[in-house]
Order: sequence, then C-alpha cells, then structure tokens
Amino acid sequence: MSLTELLIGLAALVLAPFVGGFLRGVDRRVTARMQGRIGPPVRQPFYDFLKLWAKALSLPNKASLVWAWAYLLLTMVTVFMLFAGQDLLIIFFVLAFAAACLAFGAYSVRSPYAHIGAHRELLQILSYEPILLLTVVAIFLQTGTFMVSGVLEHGQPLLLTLPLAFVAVLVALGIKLRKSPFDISASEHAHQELVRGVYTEYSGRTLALIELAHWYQLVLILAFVALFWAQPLWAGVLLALGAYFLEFVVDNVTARLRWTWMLSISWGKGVGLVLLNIVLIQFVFSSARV
Amino acid sequence: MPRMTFPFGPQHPVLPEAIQLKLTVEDERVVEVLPAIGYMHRGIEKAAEKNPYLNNVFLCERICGICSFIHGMAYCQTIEEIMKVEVPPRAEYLRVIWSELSRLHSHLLWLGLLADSFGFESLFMQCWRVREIVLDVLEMTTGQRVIQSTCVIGGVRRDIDAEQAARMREMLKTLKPQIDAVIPVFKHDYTIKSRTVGRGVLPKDQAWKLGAVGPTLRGSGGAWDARMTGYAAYDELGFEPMVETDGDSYARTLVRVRETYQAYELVLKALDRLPEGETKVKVKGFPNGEAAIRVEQPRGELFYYALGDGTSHLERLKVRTPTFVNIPALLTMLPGCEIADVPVIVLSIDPCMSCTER
Amino acid sequence: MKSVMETISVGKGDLGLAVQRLLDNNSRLVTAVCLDQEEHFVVKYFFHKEPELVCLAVKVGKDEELPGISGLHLNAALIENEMKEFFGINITGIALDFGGRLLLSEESPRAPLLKKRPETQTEG
Amino acid sequence: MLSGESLVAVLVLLPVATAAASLAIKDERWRWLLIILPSGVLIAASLLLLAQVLENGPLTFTPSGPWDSLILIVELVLLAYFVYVGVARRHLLVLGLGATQLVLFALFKFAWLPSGFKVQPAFHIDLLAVIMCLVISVIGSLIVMYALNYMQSHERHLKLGATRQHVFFFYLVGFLGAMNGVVFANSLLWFLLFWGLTTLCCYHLIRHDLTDEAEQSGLRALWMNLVGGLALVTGMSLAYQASGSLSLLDLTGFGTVAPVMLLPLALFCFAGFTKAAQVPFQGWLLGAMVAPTPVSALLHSSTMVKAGVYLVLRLAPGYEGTYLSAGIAVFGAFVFMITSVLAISQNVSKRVLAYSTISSLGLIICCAGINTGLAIAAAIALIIYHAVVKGVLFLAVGIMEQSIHSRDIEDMEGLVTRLPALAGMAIIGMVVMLFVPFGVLFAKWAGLQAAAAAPTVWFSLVVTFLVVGSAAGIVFWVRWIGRLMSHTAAGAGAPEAAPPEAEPRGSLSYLVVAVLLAGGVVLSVLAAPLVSYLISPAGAAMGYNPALDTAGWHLKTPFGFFTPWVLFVVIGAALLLPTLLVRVRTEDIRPVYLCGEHRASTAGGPVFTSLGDQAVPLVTGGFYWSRAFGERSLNVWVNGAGIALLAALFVGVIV
Amino acid sequence: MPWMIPNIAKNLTGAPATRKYPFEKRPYFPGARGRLEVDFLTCTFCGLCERVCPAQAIKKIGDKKDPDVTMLYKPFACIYCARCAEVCKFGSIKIFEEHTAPADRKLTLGREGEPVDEEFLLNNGF
Amino acid sequence: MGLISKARVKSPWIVHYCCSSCNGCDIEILACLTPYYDVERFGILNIGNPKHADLLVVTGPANRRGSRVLKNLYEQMPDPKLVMAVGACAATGGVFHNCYNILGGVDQAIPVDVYVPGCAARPEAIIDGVVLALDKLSKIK
Repeated sequence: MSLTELLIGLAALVLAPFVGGFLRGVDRRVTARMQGRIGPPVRQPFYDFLKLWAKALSLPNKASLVWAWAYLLLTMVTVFMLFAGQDLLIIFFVLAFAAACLAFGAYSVRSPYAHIGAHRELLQILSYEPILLLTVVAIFLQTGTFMVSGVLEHGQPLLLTLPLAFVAVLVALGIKLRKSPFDISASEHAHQELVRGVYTEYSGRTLALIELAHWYQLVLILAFVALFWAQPLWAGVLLALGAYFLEFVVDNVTARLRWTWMLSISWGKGVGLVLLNIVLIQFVFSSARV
Repeated sequence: MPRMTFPFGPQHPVLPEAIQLKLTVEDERVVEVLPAIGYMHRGIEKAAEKNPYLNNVFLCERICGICSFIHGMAYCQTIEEIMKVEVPPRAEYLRVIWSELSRLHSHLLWLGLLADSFGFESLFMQCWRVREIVLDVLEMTTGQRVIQSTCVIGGVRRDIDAEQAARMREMLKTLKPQIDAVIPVFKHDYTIKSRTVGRGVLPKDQAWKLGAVGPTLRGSGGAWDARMTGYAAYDELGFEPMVETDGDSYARTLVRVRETYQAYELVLKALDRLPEGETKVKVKGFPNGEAAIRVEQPRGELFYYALGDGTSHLERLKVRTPTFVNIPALLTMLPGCEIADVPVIVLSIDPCMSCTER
Repeated sequence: MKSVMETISVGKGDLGLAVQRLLDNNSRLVTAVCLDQEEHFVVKYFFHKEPELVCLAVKVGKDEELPGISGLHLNAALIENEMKEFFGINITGIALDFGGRLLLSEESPRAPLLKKRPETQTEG
Repeated sequence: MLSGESLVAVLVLLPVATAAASLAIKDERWRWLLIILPSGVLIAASLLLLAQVLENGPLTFTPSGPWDSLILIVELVLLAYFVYVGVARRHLLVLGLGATQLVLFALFKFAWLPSGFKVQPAFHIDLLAVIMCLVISVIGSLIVMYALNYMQSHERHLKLGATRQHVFFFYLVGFLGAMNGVVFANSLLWFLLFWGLTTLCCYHLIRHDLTDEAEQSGLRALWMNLVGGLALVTGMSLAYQASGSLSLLDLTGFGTVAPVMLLPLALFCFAGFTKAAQVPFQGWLLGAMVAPTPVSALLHSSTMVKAGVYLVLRLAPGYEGTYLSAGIAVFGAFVFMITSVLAISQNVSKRVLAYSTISSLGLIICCAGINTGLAIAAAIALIIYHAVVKGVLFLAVGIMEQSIHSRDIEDMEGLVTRLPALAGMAIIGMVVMLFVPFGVLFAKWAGLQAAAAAPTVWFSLVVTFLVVGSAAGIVFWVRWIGRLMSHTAAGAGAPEAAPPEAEPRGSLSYLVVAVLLAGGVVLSVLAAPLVSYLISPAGAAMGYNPALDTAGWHLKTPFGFFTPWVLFVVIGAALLLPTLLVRVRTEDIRPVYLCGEHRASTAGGPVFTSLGDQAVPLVTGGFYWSRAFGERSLNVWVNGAGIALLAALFVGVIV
Repeated sequence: MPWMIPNIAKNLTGAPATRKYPFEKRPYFPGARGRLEVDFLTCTFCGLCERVCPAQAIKKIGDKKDPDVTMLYKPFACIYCARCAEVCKFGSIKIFEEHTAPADRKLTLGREGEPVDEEFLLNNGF
Repeated sequence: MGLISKARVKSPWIVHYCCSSCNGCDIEILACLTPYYDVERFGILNIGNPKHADLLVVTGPANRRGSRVLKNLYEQMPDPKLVMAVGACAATGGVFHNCYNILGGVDQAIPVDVYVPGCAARPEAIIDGVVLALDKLSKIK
C-alpha cells in the first residue's frame, strides 16, 4: 500500500459519513417527493444522528454495545480498504463479518423481534454475499486482479463486458441498502411485522452507531458500483448515483416480499446472471481476458 | 422443531389499534394464534344506559371513529324504529350520502394500511392522499373530518345546499381519476399479488359457518350485504352486493376496491336524486319497546339492539360490530401462514378493535 | 325499511335443538343479547335467516346454567364469553373460555352490566 | 538427536504399543500416566521430525527386517476380520465388500504380483506428510488427553457396570499410529494396511457404546469405508498393470503421468472421497455422532477424514492439468456448497459440525482439484486451521453436552450466562472458523482466488459453488453463535438470574480446549510465518511454484493482498472501546421490547402478559428453515447430484 | 411493479401536495366545528347546555339567581359536537371554525374565557 | 441553542399507542404523516418502537389494560422523552368519562406534556401540539 493510497483511505474514512449522511438525506427527500410530499431537509439524517447520540443510555444488555461498535469499526475498515485500493475479496469478507456483528447484537438479547430480524439478516447475507463475491471474480476475469487499485487502472469500463453482473449487483445493492422488495430483516419504515427487526433492541447511542455504519456502508457499496466505470471517475460516480436513484424508484414501486422470494431471485436470477456473464466472458469475449 | 412464542401487539406499528395476538411460530410459519383482546374496552354499553337516550347518538358515534356516521345512524334507526318515527326522505338520502362517503374514506384508508402492511409506503401515501379529498367533502358538508356528528334521531342535523352540492360534485370529479390511478396497482401489481393471492384463504362454507360478515364474507363468495335490506334510501337507489369467490386476501382487497367505486357511484346517484323537503322531524317522548336493526359498515354488518322502558334512559343497548364476528374467521385463516403474512391477513378483515370491544 | 322480526321463545333445554334446526336451515348467528330482568336473565339469540332476523329468546334463572351453543356454531364462543363476563351468567361448554378476561381486566368491575351489581365489585 | 527413522518408528509404533498396554491396564491412575506420557512423546517426536525434514529435506527409507511379510499377514487378517464382521452382524454389504476386497487383494498379491515384490522406499516423508503428522500427533494427542476426563464422566453418566475404557483407549490411541502410518507410507501395500486399520478403529470407536444406533452407525461407517478400500485395491491392481509400480512417488511424478494412469488415480481419489465422507458418503460421518465426543473430534479434526483429503492432495501432482483434476475441483466445490446449505437446517450441534467438516473437506478437495500452487497452499492451510478449530469446537460441544445433557443447539440458548468460559471459547472458536482475519478464512480467500484464476473451463462453476457455500456457512455459524449468546440481562429490579450451572469438573478437558483455541488464534496471527516456513515449502516439495508472498507480515498472491494484523487491531479496538468509553449502570438495562406487554422477567427469562392477563414465558426458538434447506427435501437431490458428478468423473476418465 | 411508476413519476415531477400547515394556514370550510365560546352577556344560565353535553364539558357553577353564577367550560373534555350551541335558545354559545390550541395543561375556562382553577372553585363553595 | 438541542427539536421520532380510543384521532395522526400534512418536514418519523422514540403519542382514554401498557412503553423510552395526549378523551376521558373501564385521561397512567384538544383532533391541531412539544423539548438540557 503506498502512502497516497493510505492517505486516500484515511480521507475516505473522514469524509464518508458526511457523504453517506447526505446521500441518505437525499434518499429521504426524493422518496418523499415521489410520494407527493415535501419531505425532510437533506441534512435530516445528521439531526437524527446527533439526537440519537445524545439520548440517555438504554440497553438490553452490555454485549449489544460491543457488537454495535464492532459493526461500525468493521464497516469503517471496509471503506478504508476500498479507498486504499485493497483486495475486494477481503473487503467483502470483512463486510460479511460486519453484517454478522449486527446480527450478533440482535441475537445477544432474548427478544423475539430482534431474533427474527437477525435470522432474516442471515438470509439477506445468504442472498447478496454470493452475488458480490461472484461479481468480484467476474471483475477479476476482466482486470486480472482482485485489488481495487488494479481495477482502477484497468482502462476499459467494466460495465461494457459485465452488464449482467451489474444488474445482479443492483439486486445486491437493494438488499444491502434495505430497500423495498428486499427489506425483510429490518423493515426500515417500521410499519411492518418486525418493528425494525435487527434494530429493535438497539436504542440511543448504539442506534446512532449503527446509523453511522450504514452511511459508511452506503458509500462503500456505491463506490463498488462506481468501479464498473472506473475511468473516468466522474462516469463511475454518475453510474453509482444512477444506480442509487434506481433503487429509490424500485423502493417506491414494489411491496416488500417474503424471504423465499428474495432467495430465489438472488440465487436464481442474481447468481445466475453473474455466472452467465462469466461464461460469456470466457467463451465470447475471451479475447478480453487478461 | 424449535418454536417461538411471542406477543404481536398490543403496541405494534403495523396494528393501528391495540390487540394482541399470541403467536407461536416454527421457522417463519405460524402454527398457533391466540387473540388477547380487551385493550380497547371502555364499557360503552353500560355508559349508554347511564346517559339520556338522546345523548347516546354522540357516544355511539365514538364507538368507532372511522365509520362513526354509520354507528350514529344505526343508533338513530334503532330508536326511530322503537318510537316509530318516520324520517323525512331527504334525510334518508343525506344519510346514504354520508354513510357512503364514510365507506369511501374507510376503504381508501384500508387500502393504504394494507399497502403499508407489506411495506409499500408510496402506495400507502397515495391512498391516503386520495382519501383527503373525501375528508374535505365530509368536512365541508358536516363540519368535521372524521367524526361527523350530523345524524340525530329523527333525521340529520345538517343539510347540503345547492352550492355545497355543486362544490361536492366538483371535488368528487377530481377524486375519480386519482382513485383510478391507485386501483390498478392493487389489482395488477406483481408484488402485491404475490403478497395477497392465496394468503389467508377462507372457503365460502367456512366463512358462513364462522359467521363472517362484510367484505370477509363477500370475498369468500357469500352474497350478503346488510344494504340489501334496503334501509335508509338504499332500496330506492338500487343495490347489488360485490362478491368475489376466491376467499383469499386478494379477493377481499378486490371486494373493497369494487365497493370503493360502488360507494362513489352511490354518492353521486343519491346526490342527483336528493329529494327536496325537511331534513328532520321533531321527536317527542321516550322509547318504549325493543328493536334490532342491521346496517352495513365498511367492515360488514353492524347490529344494534335497544330496549327502552319508557324513561329517558335506555334499559339496554347492545352493539355487535362486524369485527367481533370476523375474529373467529381470522383465527382460522392465520395458522399456516408466514410471519410476514400475519399483518396482511389481519388487515384483510379490516379489524376495528374499538368497535369490537366498545 | 322496517325489519320484520320473528321472536320464538324456547326453553333452556330445547335451545340446542332449535339452534341446530336454524343452522340446518342455512342460518347464521348474528349475535346474542343478554337482558337482566330482575329475577332472571333473558338471552336473545339473533339469527340471520335470509334476509330476515329470527330471535330465539331463552329465559335463564340468575344462578342457573345455560348450555353454550359454541359447539354448534363456533362464532358463538366470543359472544358467550362476553355475556358471561358482563352479566356473570353461567354459560357452560364455551369452545374457547377466557374465564372472564376477554374484555375485562383483573381490576375491572365484575359483571358490570348487571342492573344491581354484587357488593364486592370495585367502582369504575 | 534421534534419527529420522527412529522418529518415524516412535510415531507409528509408540501409539500401537501404548494402545496394547492400555488394553491390559484397567487401573484409572495408571491409565492417566500411560496416556499422558506417550502423548507428550508423540508431540515431541512430531516436532523433532519437522525440524529434521525442514533441515534435511524429505526423509526416504525402507525399514530393514521382515516387515513386508508382517504387513501382508496383518492385512489379510484385517480383511478376514471385516468378512467376519459382515457374517456376525449379518450385514450383507459389509460381507460382500469385505469378501470382494479380500479375494481381490489375495488375487492381486499372490497371482499378479511377482513374489518378493518390494516397493522401495517404503516410507517417503516430505513436508506435507510432516504437517499431517503434526496435526495427527499434536491435536490427536490433545484429544486423547481430553478423553481421559470425558470418558470418566461419560461412563458415570451411562452407569456402566464394568468400565470399557481400556478398549476405548486401545482403539483411540492405536488410531494415531495407523494415521501416522497412512501419511508416512509410500508403498501402496503398506498404505493399504494403515488405511484399513483406520477403518477398523473407526468402526470400533463408533460402536463403542454398543447401543443399537451405535452399532448401525458403525456398520454404516464400515461399509462405506470398505467401498473406499475396494476402490483402493482395484486402483492398485490397475496402477500396477499400467506402470508396474506401487510407489506413491511414481504415481505423483509431477506432470509425468500417462493418461492410462488416470483411472487408478481416480479410484484412489474416490477412496479418499469415501474416507472424507464426501457426498454421497456423508452418511457415515453423520452417523458417527453417536460415538463419544473425543471420537467425533478425532475422526473430524485430525484423523480419518483427513486421511481422505491427504490422499487426494498427495496425488494432486499426478493428475495436474487433466480432466480428473477439473472433475475433482467441481465435485469438491459442489460438496462444499451443498453440505453448507444442508447444515443450515440442522439443530443438532454435532450434525452441524459434521456437515461443516464435510464442507471444509470438500473445499480442500476442490483446492486439490484446482491444482495450482496457490490452491495447494490454500488446501494445506485449510488442513491445519480446520483441524485446530474443529478440534476446539468438538471438544467444547462435548463438555457442553455433558453439562446440559443435550446436543441440541436450541438447548444451548443463553449458554454464555450458564457456562461462560466454555461458551466464550466456543464462540471465539466459531468466529475463528468463519471470519477474516482468522486462518480458515485466509485459506478460503486463497482458495477462491486460486479458483478464479484456475486454468480449467469449469472454473466458473467451481467459483459459483464456492461463493454460495461460503455464504451458507455464515448462516449456520452465526445463528449458532447467536443461540449461545441469547440471554436476558439482569437489569435494575430484575430478579437474580438463574444460578450458573455447575460447570463439569475436568480441568484437563478445559485446558485442552483452551490450548487448542489459543493455538488457532496464534496460528492465525502468525499466518505469514506459517505460510513462508511451512506451507509454501510443503507445496514446493510437491512440485508447485510457491504462490504466496509474505513480505512484512502481509499475505500476497499474484492477484490480491491481505494484511491480517490491521484487522486484528480493529477487532481488539471493537472489544476495548465500549468498555473504555461507556459505563453501563444497572438502571440503563431495560427490558426487551414485547409490544408493551413485558413483565419483570423471571429466572426463566422474559415474560409477557397475554390472554386473560396471564403471564406467558417468552419462547425464542431458532429458525432452521427446514422446509427449504432440510435434509428431507434436499437429500435426494444432493445424493443424486453427488453420484452424478462422480459418475461424470469416472466416465470422463475412462473415455 | 410498473403499475406504480406513473404515480411516482407524476409526484416527482409535479408539486408536492403538502399543505405547509404552520406556515400557510388553509381556511376551514364554513360551518366547521372548532373552538367554542360562551357569551356570558346573553347567557341566562339555564343549564340546558350542561344537560345535553354528552361529555360533561360544560358545567354551571352556582344557582341561576346567584350573582356569582358562572359556566365552566372544559375545552379538553369537549367533543365539539355543537349540541350545546344547537339547544341554546339565546345563541350564547358560539362555534368558531378554527381549532382550539393545544396546551401543556388541561385548562378550564370560566367567565370571559379566562382559565380558572376548577378545583379551587369547587372547594370554595361554588 | 446548542447543536444537540437543535438536533433534538429537529428529529422527534414518535411512537403511537392507541389506548382505547375510537380511532378517530389515530387516523388523524396517520393523516399527519401523509402527503397533505407530511410531518416528516419536521423530521418526525413514526418509528413504532418505544426504544427508538422521543415522543409517545397517545390517543384515547386510559383504560385498565391500556394504562399498564402505557406505563411499560413509557418506561422503555430512553430520556429525554415527551408524551402527547391527542384528543378529548386522552386528556380527560371526554365522552367516555362515565364508562366503567375508563380511569380518565392518559395522565392517570403516565405524565403528559402536551394535550391536544378536539374530537377528533384535527391534523392541524396535532401539528400545533407537536410544535408545542418540541418547544418543551428544546428546553430540556
């Protein structure tokens, strides 16, 4: 890792919460507008965060505190690693660990809603993890490296040869961002059966930590999407924002579905698409293989 | 197999009202449901004996805030029947208008809640946005958005004058395209269908045996609607019940969707045929005798029974609300569904606990 | 419209039979109403018999048992629970017996709808 | 310093001698001495052997003396014994397979082989064999020590009249010798004997409790392993016909194998699959769970199943670049995925462990099939880490089982409050098993990279299986950890929590678990030196290019880069920060959300008010999604697909 | 899925439906039942309103002939049914179209619409 | 006003409990969330979980079972927290004042910070109530 990469990584650690919070604010605003409302100000997530941070401590047990911190720190590591140009596989392994920490926190309390949420969180991991890892492999086939730095140096936009994988990543993105058809573990809007599922037992400061981790995750996952058009970088950013906007639209035009459906779409369609893409690369675009 | 037993309610964001379902699940599958009600019980039947019978109109209206007009009307009809009061025809038509407006807003509200129960937030917002127009009409014509307090014994308290009627027609005209915009989503949307079709199936014979009423019964193919008895002005307006045969949550949704249109048409029809004349007759004396009447709430058949002993206070007032008899049906629908389906199926009978528990 | 209601008085013992006959006739229990008439209760069962109401009236002494009909018609279970709770009327054989805790909680007055309530009750 | 030859003699014969002695000695105290001392010697000897091999390179020799005849006689007796078991237990499969094997072996030995045929050298001990030997001797010895405590309480629990521990330890310790023999042998004739001996020990250990279920499971293990034995004998005959040699060295000469040798190689690998309980032979390992825990631990973590993957791995240079290699990769990856998925539906702790073992072995086999330097390094790393961690988990579960009298994961709910030390160790063990930066995941990472860069056309399938399998792994491990952790905190005003259950005595058992766990963590931290000193050279000794660079404590492949210590620091911080930053008072602990109807929890956990104002205890059972992932719905497909893949493998090899 | 798209597209491109309430107040419909006031200049303290009030939100304190007689009105118990205004023969009860303002305590209004302490009045012989 | 109190005022999350109300106020509260009134403009979210909420919105009078639930919910909310009683019956019992199962207003069970009058309380009144509650919240140090 070069010094530049280290500095970029550290800068990303500092900036990511602001970008992530802002994007969340945009999300809420745009969603409100799609529903014909004015919606909260774009800086609303920051207010929420500060308020939660200043709430009195109220915990179901001490363990959940540890897991909330672990969730945040591990997510931060992933962001750092991505921006410092590290190994994509390791990034997603750490991300899985982070997601598991969220589930651990929910499991550590004997609370039915948190438990069901955690069980479903596991199903979500089961759904998106293969897509992301397989996409990384597809990227490897195009660039010959698992390192983000190497992917950035790759001249040709990945989207051109990995269109199907990109579509699958959009599915994973929906799951990871907890958007409507896949929002089964937490029911972000809280009006569904789980009373916010995995988050049920967190409150105040631990919830703030989790919110912060979500901002980091948002940046991470959008940055990953941006890798599909890494050069020039602005095109990647546009691509990521476009994908983000697409998630709003999907969020607003679908009902939340059951876990069986989620699993069948992510395994059947998502994994299938990436696999098809890999096979295509292998046999059709084989000249492009490094 | 490992099981999980936990409370679903009374405070639960998906349930607008307090009811507890003690759920036992295996994996995501519900294996046992026991309802614990009584969180909303006030004791209105007793309070109705304590109040003068005229004041009870306002009490009965507050048995349920969503279909409050119909409750008030049912009480008035009961007392009118005991006291043999002839209600002027204009009042009968106005009653139909307001009760159909109530149904319209109740069904739109319910469609929104249903959307919310499976996380379709934008659709929820859209339904409630459409519903605001109905509430505006209600506020304009009755003076209140949700609890109208216009029905009194012997007629109605407020009239709809020509200017109001014109404005009302105008508002209802803007309503139609907006309803048309949300209804296809319920009818055709893949995700909604996958959440409702085949969920919470209630076969016709079982629905009848369990005493289900309203859209719950009609969604299962039972063609009974208390409006068929032709109270108020329904016999003159012509009325056909909306019936679906599949008996699942989707069928119940469709029944309500069709009733939404029907209610809309009925309002306009009643408005067109609104006869001239008095809106109220003076009522003198005290009720002596008994009467039982049935009217159709948005949730189903509502039953009122009153017994008067010739004093200013009633001897007994009994209210049997549709949700009360739909609960046994709900309990047979739930076992075997998934946890994610529980809110959908519970909402599919459109429960109104404040009605149920009085 | 004025409803035409047919009222049939039946004895306690014949209730089950009468109900069964109505049910065989494709009727549906609308509800039951209990009336506290000083020395005894009158329980009125309202049945929906297309399209009219039929009323079965049963007279029950205050300390007599009334056999429940929820075995014949499950719908009656909640109604009977409620009557039992509100009036203290002794209905036996309810399919799902809440033991007086359907609507009333522990601290609520007992049998609140009785005209003359027992002395031990707490005032609401 | 002892010579290499004598070290080998100690490693193979000392366990056998100890086993024989333990059969004779029934006194408890003497047994302790008898077991612990040789165990120490075994560990020391294996370490010395490592030093020797690191210094001098592979150790190759043939012991002088009439060993060949002795081996032949024992082999024949062994096969005859299997036939006898078949007859005595009226088990047609065992009888048939045993008899066929006996006849085939006799034919081969006496009719085809020229008399006086000798395989030179009899032993070939390279770094891979030493690594296996270390795993067997160190972890195996630790498990044997653990068994001392365990079997005492086991027999106390069973209320046996006369102790049968001497028999138990006979097979248990003897097993180690046989295993060491398997990994050292170069002569296939010798290999076959040791192989058969592990089958024998396995059979007797599984049926140790002599219940009906144990007998059934033992017989199942026996016949499935006999299938492998038969494949081995057949392969030997074919190999001899094709090449005239019965030396493993000749079979695995890098890239020099004639196509005609592929079938014997495939048969050997097939034998390895049966031993490693790969689909469709997973049944015997699942059935082996009826045995006392040390047996399961031994079978799973260090011996028996490892013999199977060892054989596949050992032969890898032989089939490098062939159809067979690709077939093995696809098969291994498939097993890895499907057993992980099956494990999701299991709520019996030992079955989860069993499936996870099969799945890890599938991954090792897959890596062997990918057959590049990186893949082989990943495979070796997996063997080491998996052995250590699976040992921890099995032994921990064993103690749990003895203290809560259940092996159901559901009954382990909230064990952190009841058996804090043990549950803590188990949780850490599972985390080590599952997450970066710990060793198992590092191996998975290398394996996945190797698969992505694999030279075959089938790699896309392999990669897909791998990613789905690793996601499924997260599900069942995390849920199990969750069950262990789920508890109700004692908040202000809450009644005293239930008194912790008395942890069963047996400090030796605890010590063994702790040592193994510490080993797993330390080896993870020291992954870089481990790779550079042991794993890379082992791969190189087999003829592979070293693919992992470990400069500056990083792990670097040609395509990727991994810095474990940064993550260790972060995990440390996550544990430390909350304790430093937040002070939790008892009144900050609030009851769990139960829709507003929670009551003060009782000793049994949270309680809510329900029907008729009655208190109802909260039940929080886990979800296992058995309709979707259950054995009942999947087994037919799983076994069918396994058989189909194997058939494809053989068809491809023959054609 | 596509069935909702026209709706959200319309919403996104059009102006939001929101009534910016505290900043822009929409006039109520004529005849809306809101705040209630008792006009003591015309009130004869007949007590009819007290009798018809279903929520007992209006209470007469003192006798009709008493010079200290007053009406207590509890806006936080009032259900705004306008029954009192309907029965009042003197038109002393006025219903305004705006809603009563929320407060952090339950006020009881006395003569002149001033908040009074109901406990105090009751305890001092009224 | 410090940053923290500003954040508090800007982000009140509500949990709603329907305590034997007639539903009239409940649907008006829900109507506040919908496009026409959209209280999310003020950062208000109907979060549905007392552990996350700052503002407990209660409709309906306190009856016996309901007051037990109310106490539980109130106890589960982390400080600083406020309670808003919406509607006449939540304030005093309103039209249900003489029902035997009613204890009276919500203040019989838990301390109430803001009362919103009306039957049913209009969305405008509810928004005014929220503004009042936020005013109180900003004064909490």
